[in-house]
Amino acid sequence: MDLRFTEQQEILKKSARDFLTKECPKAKVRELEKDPKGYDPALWQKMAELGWLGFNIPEDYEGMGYSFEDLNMHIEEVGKNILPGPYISTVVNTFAIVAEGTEEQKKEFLPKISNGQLILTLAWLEENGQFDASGITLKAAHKGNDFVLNGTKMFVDSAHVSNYMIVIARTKDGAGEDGITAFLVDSKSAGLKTEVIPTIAADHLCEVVFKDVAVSAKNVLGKVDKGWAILQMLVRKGSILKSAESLGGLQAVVDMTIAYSKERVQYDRPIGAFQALQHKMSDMWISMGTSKYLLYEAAWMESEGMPSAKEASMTKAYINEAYKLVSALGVKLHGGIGTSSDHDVPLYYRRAKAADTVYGSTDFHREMVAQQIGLK
Amino acid sequence: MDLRFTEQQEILKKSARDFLTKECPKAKVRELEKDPKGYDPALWQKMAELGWLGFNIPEDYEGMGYSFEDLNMHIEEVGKNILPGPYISTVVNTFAIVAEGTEEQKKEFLPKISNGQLILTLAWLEENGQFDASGITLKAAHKGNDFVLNGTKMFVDSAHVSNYMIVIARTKDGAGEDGITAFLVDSKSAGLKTEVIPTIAADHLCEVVFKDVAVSAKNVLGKVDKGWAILQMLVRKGSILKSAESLGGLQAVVDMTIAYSKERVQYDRPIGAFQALQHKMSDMWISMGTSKYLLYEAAWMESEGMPSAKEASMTKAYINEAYKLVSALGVKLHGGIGTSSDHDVPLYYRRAKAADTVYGSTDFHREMVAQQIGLK
Amino acid sequence: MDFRLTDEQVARRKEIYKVCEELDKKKPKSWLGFESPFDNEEGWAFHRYCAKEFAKRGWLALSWPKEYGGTGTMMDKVLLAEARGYYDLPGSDIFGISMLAPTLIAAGSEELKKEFLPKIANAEIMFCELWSEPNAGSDLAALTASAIKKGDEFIVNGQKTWNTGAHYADWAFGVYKSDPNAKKHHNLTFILCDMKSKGITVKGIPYMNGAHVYNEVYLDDVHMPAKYVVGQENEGWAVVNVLAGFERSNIDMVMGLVRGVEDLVKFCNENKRDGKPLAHDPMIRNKIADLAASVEAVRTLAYRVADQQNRNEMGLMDAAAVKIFASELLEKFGQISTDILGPYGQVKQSKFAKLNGTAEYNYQACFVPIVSMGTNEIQRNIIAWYGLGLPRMK
Amino acid sequence: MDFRLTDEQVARRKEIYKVCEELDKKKPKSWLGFESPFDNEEGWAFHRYCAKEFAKRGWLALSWPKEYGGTGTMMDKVLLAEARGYYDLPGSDIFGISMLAPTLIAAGSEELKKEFLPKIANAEIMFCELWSEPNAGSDLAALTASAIKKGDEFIVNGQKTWNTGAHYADWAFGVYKSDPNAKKHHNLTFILCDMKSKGITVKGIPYMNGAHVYNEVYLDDVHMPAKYVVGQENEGWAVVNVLAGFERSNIDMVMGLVRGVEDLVKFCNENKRDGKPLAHDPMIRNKIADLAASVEAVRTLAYRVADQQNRNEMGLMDAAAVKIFASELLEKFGQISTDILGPYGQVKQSKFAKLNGTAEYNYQACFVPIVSMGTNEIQRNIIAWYGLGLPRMK
Repeated sequence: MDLRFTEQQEILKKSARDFLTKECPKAKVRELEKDPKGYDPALWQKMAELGWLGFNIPEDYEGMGYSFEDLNMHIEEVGKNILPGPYISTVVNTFAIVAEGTEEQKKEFLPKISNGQLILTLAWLEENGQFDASGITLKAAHKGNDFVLNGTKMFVDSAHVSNYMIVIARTKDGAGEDGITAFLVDSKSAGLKTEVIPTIAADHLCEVVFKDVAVSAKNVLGKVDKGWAILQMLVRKGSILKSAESLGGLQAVVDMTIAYSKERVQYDRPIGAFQALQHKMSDMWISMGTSKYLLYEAAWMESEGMPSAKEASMTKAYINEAYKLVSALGVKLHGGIGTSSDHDVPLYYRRAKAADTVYGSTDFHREMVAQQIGLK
Repeated sequence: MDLRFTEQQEILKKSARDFLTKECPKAKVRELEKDPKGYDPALWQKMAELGWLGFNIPEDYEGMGYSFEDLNMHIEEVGKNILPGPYISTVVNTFAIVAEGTEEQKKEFLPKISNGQLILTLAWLEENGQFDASGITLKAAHKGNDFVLNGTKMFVDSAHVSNYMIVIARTKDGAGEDGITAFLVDSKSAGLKTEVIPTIAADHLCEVVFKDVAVSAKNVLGKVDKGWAILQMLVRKGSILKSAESLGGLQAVVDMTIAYSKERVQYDRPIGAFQALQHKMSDMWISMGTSKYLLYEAAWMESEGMPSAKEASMTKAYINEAYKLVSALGVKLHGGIGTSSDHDVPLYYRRAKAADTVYGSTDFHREMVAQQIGLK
Repeated sequence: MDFRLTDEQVARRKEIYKVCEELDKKKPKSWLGFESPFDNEEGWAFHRYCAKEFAKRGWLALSWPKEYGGTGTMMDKVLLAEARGYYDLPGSDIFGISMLAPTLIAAGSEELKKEFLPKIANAEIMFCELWSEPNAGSDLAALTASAIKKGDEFIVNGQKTWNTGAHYADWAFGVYKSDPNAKKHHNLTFILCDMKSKGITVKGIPYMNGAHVYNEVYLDDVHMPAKYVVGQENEGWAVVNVLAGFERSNIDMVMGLVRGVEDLVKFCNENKRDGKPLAHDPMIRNKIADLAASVEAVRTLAYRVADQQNRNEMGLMDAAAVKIFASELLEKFGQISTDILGPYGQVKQSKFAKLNGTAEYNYQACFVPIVSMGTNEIQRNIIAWYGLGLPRMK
Repeated sequence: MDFRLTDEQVARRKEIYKVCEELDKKKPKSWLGFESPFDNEEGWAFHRYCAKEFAKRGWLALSWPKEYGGTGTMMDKVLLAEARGYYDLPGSDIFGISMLAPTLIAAGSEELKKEFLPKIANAEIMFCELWSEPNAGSDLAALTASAIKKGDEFIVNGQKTWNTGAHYADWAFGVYKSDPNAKKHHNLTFILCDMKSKGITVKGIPYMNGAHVYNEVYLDDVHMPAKYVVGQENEGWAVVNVLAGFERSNIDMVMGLVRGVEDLVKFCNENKRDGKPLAHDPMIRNKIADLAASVEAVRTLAYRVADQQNRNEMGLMDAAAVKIFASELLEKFGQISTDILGPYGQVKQSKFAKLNGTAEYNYQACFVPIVSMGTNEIQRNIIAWYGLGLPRMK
C-alpha cells in the first residue's frame, strides 16, 4: 500500500496546473461562458499538442497510453482551475471507441481525437430526464443494413461544436436494456439540428433533434442491440472522472475560502479567527479529505481493471453532494463578495450544480450502490 | 389574532409546573424507570384530585371540560418536567369514549378515568410495526353477538398496569380500513397476557398476547367494522398532544443547555462565550421557536373543531425531528457530563427517541402530509 | 391563543388578494423573483406600477399615524405583505416603506416627516440605502465614508457597497462618519440624499447569476443639505439602531415559500417520469412533505412576530429566527426543487425550462436573503447575545 | 497510488481474520459493543481472554522495536485493528497498547520500558488513564490534582473524572500538578501507578444507558514511587504531547460501521413490512446506500492515515478528520437504523429486539467517541488552528 501520488502523477498535476494558470485564467473562463462556441479552439490545439486529448488513447493510435489513474489525477487539476468546453466529455467518450470500436473505427477516430481534430460528445439523455434504460426512446429504425434516427436528445455537451456524437438509440421495441445500440453519428449529418440550452454553468449543453438522420451500419459501435453495456462503461468511467473534476473544484473552494478568511478583517480581526467560521472550514476540509481517497480508490480499481461499479457510484453520489455543500459554504463564508459573478467562488458553486446530474444524479447512483451492496 | 397564552392557560401552566416540580423531581423520574409498575399510584391520585385526568371529560361525567388547547398547553408543561406513566396515553384514549362511546360506556368509564380509578391504554401496533390499516391483523371473530380476540399487540403503553385497553382488531377479512373495529377490553380478561418490553425510555411499553379473549358486544366502541376512523382521530389528537409533550422536553433541553454554558468554565471563560457553541444554541432556540407556533396552530384548530389532520401530521413530523436533533445537541454541548445518566439531559434525549414513533413515525406523518397537500 | 382574523381583516385580505391576483397577471415575462425589480427596466417599471396601484389604495401608509396619511393597521400591512409574497409581487419599497418611513416617524424632524412621508406613501420616490463599505460589512462601526459639515451642508466622500438598486432609486438614506475625532458610536450622521446629486457614481456589481441588483456607489464631494439629517448630527448610530429595530416579519419571503411548495406539488402531479407522475415517487413525497411542514412552521412563527408588532412589541429575536430559518429554507427549497427536476434543475428561464426556471433561479438567488440585512451568521450572534444572554467574547 | 496489500500482508490478514472470526463465536450473550468490556465481569473477562489470545501470537507488540519484544509492522497492527473492528472484538487495551506503550518507547526510561512493555505485550496488566478533572475537561492545563515529592515518592491527592475502566484496570497512567509555583506547561508530572495502591477510591459514573464505563477516581495521599515517572519531573506536559501524537487511525471504529451496514442490508433483505422486504423501500435503499458511501469514504481516509503512520508520518490532521467523521457517522447510523426499525428502534437487547438491540445501543453509545479523546469540537479547533493555519482568538 502506498497512498501517495507517484512522481509521474506529481509532474502531470504540476504541468496541468501551470498550463491552465497561464492559458485559462478566470477571465477566459468568464469569456467562454458567453462565447457562442463555449470553448477556445486555439487552446484546444495547445492541449492536443501537450497530449491531453490522447492520454487514454493507445500509442498505436497516436495517443499517450497513460493509465486511468494518471488521467484521473490530471482531471482533478483541470477541475481545480476550471476549463470550459467538451474536454472531459471527449476524453470519456473516447473510451467507448478504445474499448469497443472496430479496428477501422479506431484508425479513423482515435488519431483525430488525439490530434485535437475531433470533438466527440455523447447523446444520451432525453426529454424524460431519466438515467435508466427505459429513458432511451430515440428510435433507430433498420433500413437495409443501415439505420435512420428519429427523436430528440437533451443535455448533449457541446453538440453544436462537436464533430461526432455517440448516440444511444433504441433499435428494438421495448423499454429494457436489450435493444439499445450505440452509434457514431456525424454531427453535421443531414436532418440533425442542435440548439444550446441556457444552463446554470453556461456550459453549452444542447438539445439535438434527429429527423430522419441516416447512419451507416459501419458506424455502429459494438454490437447492435447491445449498446447499453457501452453506455454503462461510459457512465462508470465518466462518474469517476467527473468526480475528479468536482473534487478539484471543491479543493479550490476550500483553498480560496481559507485564504480569504485570513485576509478579510472585521471587528478588528481576520474573520478566520471566529470559531463558528473555523468549524465550518474544518468541516469543508473534512469533506475534502473523505472525498479524496474514495475517488482515488475508485480510480485505482478502474485503472487496475478491477470491478469498480460500486466504488464509482459511491464516489459520484458522495462527491456530488460534497461539492454542492462545500461550494455553498464557500459562498456564505465569503459573504456579499461571494455572491458576485466578479468573484471566483460562484463559478464553482454553479458548476457543482451542473456536475450533479452529469453521468447520473446522486439518487441514481445511490440506487446503483444499493444494488451493488446486495439490497434485494 | 392573538398569539399569547390566555390568563387561564398561564395559570394552568404554572400549576402544572409547580405541582410536578414538587411531586415529580428527577429523582422520582429515575426511580420510576426502574419501578415494575412504571408509575406512582399515589401521584396518580393527586393528579386526579387536581382534575388532570378529567381535563377533557365533560362536566356531566365528572370531568373539567377544558378545551383541547388548554389541555395542550398543560401537557407541554408536563413534558418540560417529565412525568413517567400512562398519563398522556390515558387522556388521549379518553377522547375515543367521549366522542364515540355510548351513553352507557360514558357513564361507566369517564367518571372512573376522571377520578383516577381507571387507566386506559391503546392496543394498536403489532409485530409488523406498521402504522397503516394493513398492519392490523389481530383477529376479532364473531361469536354470536360477542367477539373472541386472538393475536398479539406490541408497544402498548403500560398495559400491565392498565385497567382497560382500546383494542384495534380486524373483524372482517382483508387488509383495508373497512373491517377494523375498536373494542374496550378489560385488561384482566382471561387469556390476556402482558409483558413489559425493555425500551430506550424505560417507559413500560408492553407486548400483549390475546388468546381466545372474549369481549362482549356492548364493549364495541363506535360501530363494528368502522373502528379505523376512531383510531385516526386518536392518532390526530395524540400526535398533537404527544408533540406538546415533546416540545416541553425540547424547551427543557434548550434551557438547561444555555444555563450550563453560562456556568461551565474552560480556558478561563464560560463555554457559552465560544461562538461555535453560541451558534448551535441559536439553532436550538430557532428550532424551538418554529416548533412552538406550528404546534399551537394545530392545537387551536383541533380545539375549534376545524379540520386539522394536515397540521397535526406536520406538527408530529416536524417536532419528532426537532426534539431528537435538539436533545442530541444538548448532550454534545454538555460534553462528558451530558452522557451520564446522573444528568438530566439524557433523560430527554432518550424520550425524544421514544416519542418518535408514538402515534406514528416521522415518515408516516410526512406521507399523511403528502396526501393532505394534494400530491397524487 | 387565537389564530383567527377578524371579519374586517378577512374582508381586507380578500380585497388585497384580489388586487394582487390581478397585478400578477401583468407581470413581465422576464420576471423571476425578488431580484427582478432591479435587474432590468421592465422589472423596475412593474415595481413602480405595483407601488402606484398600492399607493392609490392607501396601502403604502398602512399603520402610520393618521396625521401623516396613515391608513389601516399593522395587521393590514402584514396581510399586504402576505399577498405580495404569495403572488411574488414587488411594489413595496423595502428601503422607503419598511425602513425609512418608520425611522422618520420615530426619529425624524417634523419637517422631514412632512416632506418625505407623503412622497413615500404615494410611491413618488423610491429609496436606496448607502450603508456597507468595502471594509465595513458586518462591522458597521468600521465605516470610513466621511460627511464634513460646511455651513448648512455636509460634503460627503467615500465608497459604499452592496447597495441594492441605486441605479434606479430616486433618493438614498445613508450613514457617514461626521466627526473623525469623536468616540465610536458618537461620530456618525444619518443623512438623506437625492440620487441625482452631483458627484454620485453608480457602478453595478453583477450577482452570481448575472443579475444587476447590487452596486458600488462612489461619493465624490457630494453636497447634502444639513436639513436632511435624520436625528442629531453625530448621533446617527442611535438612528441606525432605531432603524434596525424595524425588522420585518418576513412574511413575504415565507409566503413565497408557501407558493413555491404549491407549485412544486402541481408540477409533480402533472409531470411523469418512467410513465408515473413524479408525485408517486416516495422520496419526492417525503421531501415535499418535509418542506411543507417546515414552511408552515416558519409561517406560524412569522405570524407570531406580526402579532407582537401589532401590539407594538418588537419581537426582534423571533424576527431574526424567521429571517434565518426562511432564508435557509429557501436554499433548501432550491436544492430540493432542482433535484426533483433532475437534469432540468440546471436549466435557466427559457423555452427548455421547467417551472419557468424558478428552481435554478432560487438555487442562486437564495444567498441574497442569507447574506444581506445582517448575514445569518451575524443574526445568530445577535440571538445568542441578546436573546439567550450568552457572553460576548472580547 | 497503490491500495493493494503485499502477498505477506494478505496472508497475515487472512490469519488475523480467522482468529477473530473464532473469537467472535465466544462472545458473551450480553455483548453489545465498545462499552461492553467495562460494563460487566463477563465483558471484562472476554476482553482479557481476547487479549491473551492476541498476546500469544505476538499481536500486542506489533510494530514495536525488536529489543522490546516487537513483532510485525505498523500495517499488521492496522490489519488487527481492522479485523477487531469488523468482528467487534476487544482485546487491545486502548490505554496500554495504543497510548502508553508508544509513549514509553518514545519517552520512557530504559527501566520503565523493561518493566512494563513485556507485561503489556503479554496482556498481564491492563491500564487506565487518570486524566480529566471536574474543572479540567477539554482544558487540561486547568488541572489541580497534586503530586508532591517526598523522598523517592510522590504523594498524590485530587479527583480525576471521566476515567474509563478504573474499576477493572491493574495500573494507571496519569498527570498531576507537581510544582504549584512553576509556570504553566512546566508544572506537571506524568506518573504510572498501581491501581491497588492505598488511597484510591473508584466510583462509577453511569452512562446514559446505565452502562458502567466511566468513573470518578479519588486519590487520597496515594504514594507513587518516583521511579514510575515517565519523562522528566515537572515536564509531564511534554509527555502528554508525545502521547497525544499517537492518534490512532480509528480503523476499528470505521470497520464497525462497515459491519453495521452489512448487517443492516441483511436485515432489510430478510424482514418484511406490508408483505414486502424492507429492502424494497426506495427511501431505505437511498439511506443505506448513502451510509455505505460515507463509510467507504472514511474507510479509505483511515487507510490514508495508516499508510502515513506506516511511513512514520503522523497524519494527525487526517486522523482528527477520521475521528470526527466516523464518530458522527456512528451517530447518523444509530439514527437511520433505529428509524428503519420503526417502533422496534427503541427496543433494548432482549427477546423483543431486532438486530440484537444494537440500533438502540448505538443511538446512545455514539456519544462516547464523539465526546471522548478530545471532543469533536476541540478536534475541529485543532484542524482549524494547526491544519488550516487559522488564527487563534485570544
